Amino acid sequence: MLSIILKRLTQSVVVLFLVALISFLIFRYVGNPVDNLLGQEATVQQRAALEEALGLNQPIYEQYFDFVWSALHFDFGNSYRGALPVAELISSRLPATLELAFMSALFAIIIGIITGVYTAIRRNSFLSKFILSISLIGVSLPTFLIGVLLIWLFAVELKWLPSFGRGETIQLGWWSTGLLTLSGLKSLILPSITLGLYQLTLIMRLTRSEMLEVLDQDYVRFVRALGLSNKQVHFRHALPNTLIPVITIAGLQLGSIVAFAIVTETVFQWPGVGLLFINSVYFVDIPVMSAYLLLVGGLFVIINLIVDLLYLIIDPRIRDNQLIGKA
Amino acid sequence: MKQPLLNLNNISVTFKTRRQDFKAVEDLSLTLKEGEILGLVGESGAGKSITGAAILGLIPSSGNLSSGEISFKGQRIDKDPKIVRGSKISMIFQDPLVSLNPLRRIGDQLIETIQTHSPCSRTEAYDRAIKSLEEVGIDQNRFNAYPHTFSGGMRQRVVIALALAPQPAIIVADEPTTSLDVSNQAQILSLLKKLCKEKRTSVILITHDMGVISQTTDRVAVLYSGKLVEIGITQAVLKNPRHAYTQSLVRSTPRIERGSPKQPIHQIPDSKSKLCPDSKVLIAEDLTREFDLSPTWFYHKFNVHKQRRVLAVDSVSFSINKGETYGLVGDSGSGKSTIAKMAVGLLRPSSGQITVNGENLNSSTISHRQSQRIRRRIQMVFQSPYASLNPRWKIGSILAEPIRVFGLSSTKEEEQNRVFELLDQVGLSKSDVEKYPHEFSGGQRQRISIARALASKPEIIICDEPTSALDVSVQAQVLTLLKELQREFSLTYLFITHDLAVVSTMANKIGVLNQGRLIEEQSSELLFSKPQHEHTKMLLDSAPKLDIA
Amino acid sequence: MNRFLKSDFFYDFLRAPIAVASFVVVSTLILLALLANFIAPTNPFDPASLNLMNGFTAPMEPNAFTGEIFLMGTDDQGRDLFSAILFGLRVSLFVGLMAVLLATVIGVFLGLIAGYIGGWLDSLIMRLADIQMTFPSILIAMLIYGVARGVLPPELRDEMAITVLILSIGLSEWVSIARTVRGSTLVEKEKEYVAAARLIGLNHSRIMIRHILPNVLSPVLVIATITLALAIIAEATLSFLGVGAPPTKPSLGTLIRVGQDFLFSGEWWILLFPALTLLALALSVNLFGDWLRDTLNPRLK
Amino acid sequence: MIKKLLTMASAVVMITTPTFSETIRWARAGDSITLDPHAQNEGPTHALAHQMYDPLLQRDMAGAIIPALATSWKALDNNPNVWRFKLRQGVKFHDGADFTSEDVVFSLNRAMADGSEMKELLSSIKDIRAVDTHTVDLETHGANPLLVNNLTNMFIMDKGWSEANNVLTPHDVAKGETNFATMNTNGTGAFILVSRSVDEKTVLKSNPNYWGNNLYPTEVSKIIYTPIQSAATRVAALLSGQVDIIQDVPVQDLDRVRETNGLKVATAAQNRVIFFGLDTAEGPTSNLKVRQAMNIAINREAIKKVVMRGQSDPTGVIMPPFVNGWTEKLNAYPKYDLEEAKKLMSEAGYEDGFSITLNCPNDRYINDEAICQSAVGMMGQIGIDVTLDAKPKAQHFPIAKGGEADFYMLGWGVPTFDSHYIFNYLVHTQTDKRGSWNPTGFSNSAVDAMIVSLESETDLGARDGTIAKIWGTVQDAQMYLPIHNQVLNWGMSKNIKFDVQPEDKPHFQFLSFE
Repeated sequence: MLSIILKRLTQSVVVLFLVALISFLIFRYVGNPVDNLLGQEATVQQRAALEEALGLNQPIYEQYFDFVWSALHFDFGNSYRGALPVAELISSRLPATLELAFMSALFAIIIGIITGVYTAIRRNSFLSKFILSISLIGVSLPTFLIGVLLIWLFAVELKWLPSFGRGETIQLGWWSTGLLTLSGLKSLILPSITLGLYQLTLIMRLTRSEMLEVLDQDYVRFVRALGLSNKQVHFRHALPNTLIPVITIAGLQLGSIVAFAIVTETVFQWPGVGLLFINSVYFVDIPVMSAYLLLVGGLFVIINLIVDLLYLIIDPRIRDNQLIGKA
Repeated sequence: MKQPLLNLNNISVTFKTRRQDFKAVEDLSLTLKEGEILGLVGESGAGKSITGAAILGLIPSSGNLSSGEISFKGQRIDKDPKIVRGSKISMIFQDPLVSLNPLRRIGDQLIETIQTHSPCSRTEAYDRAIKSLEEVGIDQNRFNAYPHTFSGGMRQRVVIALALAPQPAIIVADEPTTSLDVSNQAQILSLLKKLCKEKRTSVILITHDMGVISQTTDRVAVLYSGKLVEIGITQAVLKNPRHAYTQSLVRSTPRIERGSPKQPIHQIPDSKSKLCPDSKVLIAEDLTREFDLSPTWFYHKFNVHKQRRVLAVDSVSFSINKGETYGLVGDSGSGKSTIAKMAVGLLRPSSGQITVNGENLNSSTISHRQSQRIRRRIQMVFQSPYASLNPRWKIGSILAEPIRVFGLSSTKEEEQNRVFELLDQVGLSKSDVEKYPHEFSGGQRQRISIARALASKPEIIICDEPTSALDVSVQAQVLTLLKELQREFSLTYLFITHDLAVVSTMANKIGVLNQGRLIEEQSSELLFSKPQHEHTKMLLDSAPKLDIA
Repeated sequence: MNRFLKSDFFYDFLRAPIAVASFVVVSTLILLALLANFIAPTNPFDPASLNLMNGFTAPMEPNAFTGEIFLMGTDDQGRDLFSAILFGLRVSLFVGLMAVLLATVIGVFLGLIAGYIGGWLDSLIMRLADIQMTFPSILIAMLIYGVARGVLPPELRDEMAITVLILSIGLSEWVSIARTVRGSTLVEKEKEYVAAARLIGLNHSRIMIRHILPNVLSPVLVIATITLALAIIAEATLSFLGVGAPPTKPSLGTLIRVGQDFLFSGEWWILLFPALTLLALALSVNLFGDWLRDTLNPRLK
Repeated sequence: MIKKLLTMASAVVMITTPTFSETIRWARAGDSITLDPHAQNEGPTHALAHQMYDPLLQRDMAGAIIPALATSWKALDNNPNVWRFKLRQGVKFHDGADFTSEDVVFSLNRAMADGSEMKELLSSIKDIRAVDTHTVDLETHGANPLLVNNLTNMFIMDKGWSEANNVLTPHDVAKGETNFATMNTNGTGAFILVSRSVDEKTVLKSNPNYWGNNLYPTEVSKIIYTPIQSAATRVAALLSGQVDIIQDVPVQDLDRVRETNGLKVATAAQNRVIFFGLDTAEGPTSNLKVRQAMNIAINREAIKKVVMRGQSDPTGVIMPPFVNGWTEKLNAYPKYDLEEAKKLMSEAGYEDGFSITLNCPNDRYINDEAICQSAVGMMGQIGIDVTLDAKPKAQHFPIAKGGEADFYMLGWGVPTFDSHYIFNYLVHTQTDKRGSWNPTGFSNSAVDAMIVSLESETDLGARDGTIAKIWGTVQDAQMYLPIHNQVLNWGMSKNIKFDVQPEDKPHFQFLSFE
């Protein structure tokens, strides 16, 4: 038990270091910071001075460790625009993205599992076939188009829901939440759907196939033979076993949701880190770019870790080191 | 007379397959009396399991009960089998390892089952659960344990406890012991028998093993390709089977003859005459193999927690003379297969060595040419007729590969002819070279893998459970084939099996393995007449015997 | 071939209307893309051939100034939408297929190695996969694009855009394939036919390629199909973010990006036709992949 | 960040003030780059600054110059080189500090410091003197009759505040510098900064002590300014009534907005000209014939009709009609003539054309990318193979300015309404004081001299003569290919009474409700 956690932790650290390396390289080599800070016409002395100042003349590995070290202190330097320290900038934008990601994940997981289970149990009913086909449309159109169409329908034509932004937000310390105001919640609906649709389809199909597989297992047939009601069979025996793999994927998805939020946030002018990243790309705001990468990497690793720990809680076999090294 | 407990009246089960429907069970009629144990015997595909499933209405979704009716105490149940499931009729499946929900404590599963059928307080259910666990001989302090913490035999006990918990009138046991070791098998069968006699519970015992039938059942029904060919009192049927199929079934079942060293069936008389005692072709000297079960390389590197090591093979020594068949018997996990792997160089011994004509395949100094020379001499026939042939390869290329690798043919047609020759030797036709494995039956596939083993003209062939996955009739044919080949090419066999009966018909000399140790080595006559070691005796006793008194 | 026609696979295919339909749609679209030069009335990639006055011509209506008529109308640059869609389809398909090819090659290779050799190499590759998962295609694309933009001269940018798309999508989709291949390799390598191959002394690479590889490919086929749809969508998304195909050589995605600007203003066709084409393509690929999965995975049949 | 978490734990819940009916929700494509009023000379940046800072004098919504912090100004009779400004009494900065002449002296000097983008506007100034607490003298090198025109975006900061927060000089955006003033303000303007988060939302509240409170409507009590990059989303926001006014309605959506009830579109010719710049120093474009060919190969009508939906005013000179020096004749653009263009190309020895990259912004001007795309087509027709490289403005401007580009798009507004402003930036040889936006390599010492002379020419007649002369050379040199003057389209809700300001800079104190 402990050993697994240890193992996962060490792995996570390794991953994080590599992610840090990548974002460091970007920081260092995508558009040389010196050229960014000084104009082309800068003199050699100026360049040298600046390199000195930025510590760019040190051996590369030292620079890397400096980078990691300051990253550990949430110090990513200053954004080239907006004056703020990057950490501050990101932490001010993070709530928006996290709330969006959370809501769309919730939407995707709940609906996904329900429909998935339904289509598995009633696998031959017309409705499930219908759901299955429809759900594919969700993954057959680019997110931004879905977003724009939703805006067009619900904001412009029907005027039911806001077309952009977070609406009224409430400050809880540094965390600004849109979950506590009506307009905030209303503004969440369209982006969450846009962002969650893809994951929804994914989770639904996964749940379905896993459920079908589990329903095929001997132990399910056995409890049937023992005369347990369908309800018991499906929900007390089949479902838990189904959910294990679903949780992993869903968890991993959550990580990528944050990254995929980039598109949704651009479409809905959602003031989150995704929008921040896009603009930092447009403005070649490298500190923000690399910090964002670290953030996404970090989030992903953490989520990964949580999923693994969830495993331990749910599955007794893993608790007793039965199946280690799952793919 | 009073009406039977269960009555199957002309039932047929039809499955939809791609091209056409096929009847897995056809116009089958059976009756089950109260408290009796009825055996359903037949080979794979005979429809015995389907019949069992049909009784509880658990036929896989692609099939259905196309005609006939099933009634329990005169009441139709085939329309709505739910009313009897568990409460009146319960079922036991073949593989205990997958019959229990891995995420639920066995106690919960018991209580759930009990409460489903007899509404009672949890404490009440708890007491009954404890009781039923005790009945099957499981300590009540395991009540909250998860299934994966039990051994196969113990799990099957739990399964039985679960099946009996609602006190059903009938239990359908589908191959309940096939996946267990002989020792466990005997215990489970007697336990099942005992409990059912106590509780006056009738049993439908589905099995392919005539031994099990003869030892456990009161009556036996013989199925052949979905039809009932014979039914009657077990002893009577076994003594003078009327139907031709039953006769072949009884005949081809290998038996262990204790006492008088009589020639087992199909024994080729002169197969032992060629023995020349001093020419030892395969020699194992304190062969030892240790396995490290600690999960991943990560642990080796950082020793996060104690490494789990097991001795699979513990200083085993034996030798095989040219032309002889040496049988290795033992339960699963006794190390038989590990020895086989080391013999052909698929595994390296942790210590000790195994040599072929004095050459050690596992020695680190050996060159590729040398090792190839040894490999050519020693080949292997595997257990699974399905996994041992690459499904994507045509038979032709499967057989040609060793010929090419060992450079045994200079030209294409030479190779081609050799392949035909091999096919002919194992009784297959030339035309089969163009076919793929899935187009053959289990027996034929085993023939193919024998042909593959022969391709390099080896001197030694290691047979690892070559027939354990086959039906008895087929098994007999394959065994006979092996014998004929042995005589024809004066082959040496290392014959590995868990089935004492089979080994008794094959081997001249037998070694008994238990937990990696070679506990007894005897000529087959002696071993079966006067076994020395306790474990050997136990094995002999618990092996299901087809005794026709 | 004959064997294929007799196979259960083909038998099932003929009896799955959705599969047949989607297959037909996909192959038609591919054909159209390939024959674009011959079918398309104009070459939308040649800016010199465009007449700006033809801009915003509605489908099958004569243009107010030039009187020309276009099957699907024109976009804001006077580009014949029908031709633009055909050529855009070609770009999208090319990007998609290449990306999938790249992903498959990487995925199969790494998966096979990881599964067969195992040990630390396995762990390494799997961690690599984790890291990969950290950066979805969008991010990778923007990064590669950022780098490339820095190093490459602008003349190469158009070609670069496509290469970047292929690289970024391919590099981000290999994981799922690698995981699957690894999984099935772990199963296959324990099978006895592998042992049989080993005890006639075959070396590992040969066993991996000749024996195991053919047996782990069918799930790859499924994933590759799904990935194709994914890649095509990803391409569209990236174009939306401005790191996709350039507006002078538009892909379906670029056309949609442009079209959505005219969603409110009544020039519906500029968005509708490219969007429908993309939908048809991706949806059919998905449906087909879906059917493949169910067919090649007998457990679910 | 750790600290934040801690504070969060012990946080008091505070709710952002609810919106009143007088709240104006204002959206446009781009955000202001910085709040430092001197660091950038760019439309959106000044537009926001105007709400919080005041210049000495400003343009009203019609474009006429009116007093702001200065109540009167005139050149001294005895010395035409000195302009005297009488400052408004009793004005207070947002932080309560009094507005005095030394603030003016400080601010103007600050605007001339390194890193300032406003310095060209003040290049003629020699000295700034405080006469008394509410009088300031500006001395120029030679008389500058039009000096005041350069001051309409020259914002006045509080000296004390600037010293206290160490923002004595503007931060150089190009170098990625920032300072306290980039996120904080202390002006005398009609609105006070409440909160700002870049690219997200900037909230302003009305200034109770605003000096203009009884001069102007000042009905707006609160401004919520949101940049919305995606055009579709921006229009959707207006159509769905989530914002009250958007500055840049995509031309294709004008009708839709007009037809939506509760909404209206206000239109006005903008004081901004859109054009292409060419490298005259090297490459094919250094050949005059090539530049002329390119000029007549541009089909300006087509661009107006199709790309701009009629919402533009094609021109033949890089000067909006508002500007002193503008004439019908200059404005007349050459006939679109492919044959002639091809002929010129072959005369120049490029009958098989050549390849060139067109650098173009994609988020700055109205349909900028679309215009460039059509240009690619038009150039293609005379054999020039153009690679379009469209980028966000932040990436485009350094290139356009830095002289790396051979062929680039630029738009130019003329806040001074005088040709000199154009010459000083776009025509004068590129030096550190002048010609900062002239990367074309065009350099003519005679012209440079004339440009400088404009600053001190008091005889307006003679001055206009010089202007005409310079325009002559510019038109002949053909280093710029004019396209059109932009037309501004503001979409807003019907109940707003607000004129479109020709500089595209709304001054919300002028806004009133119906």
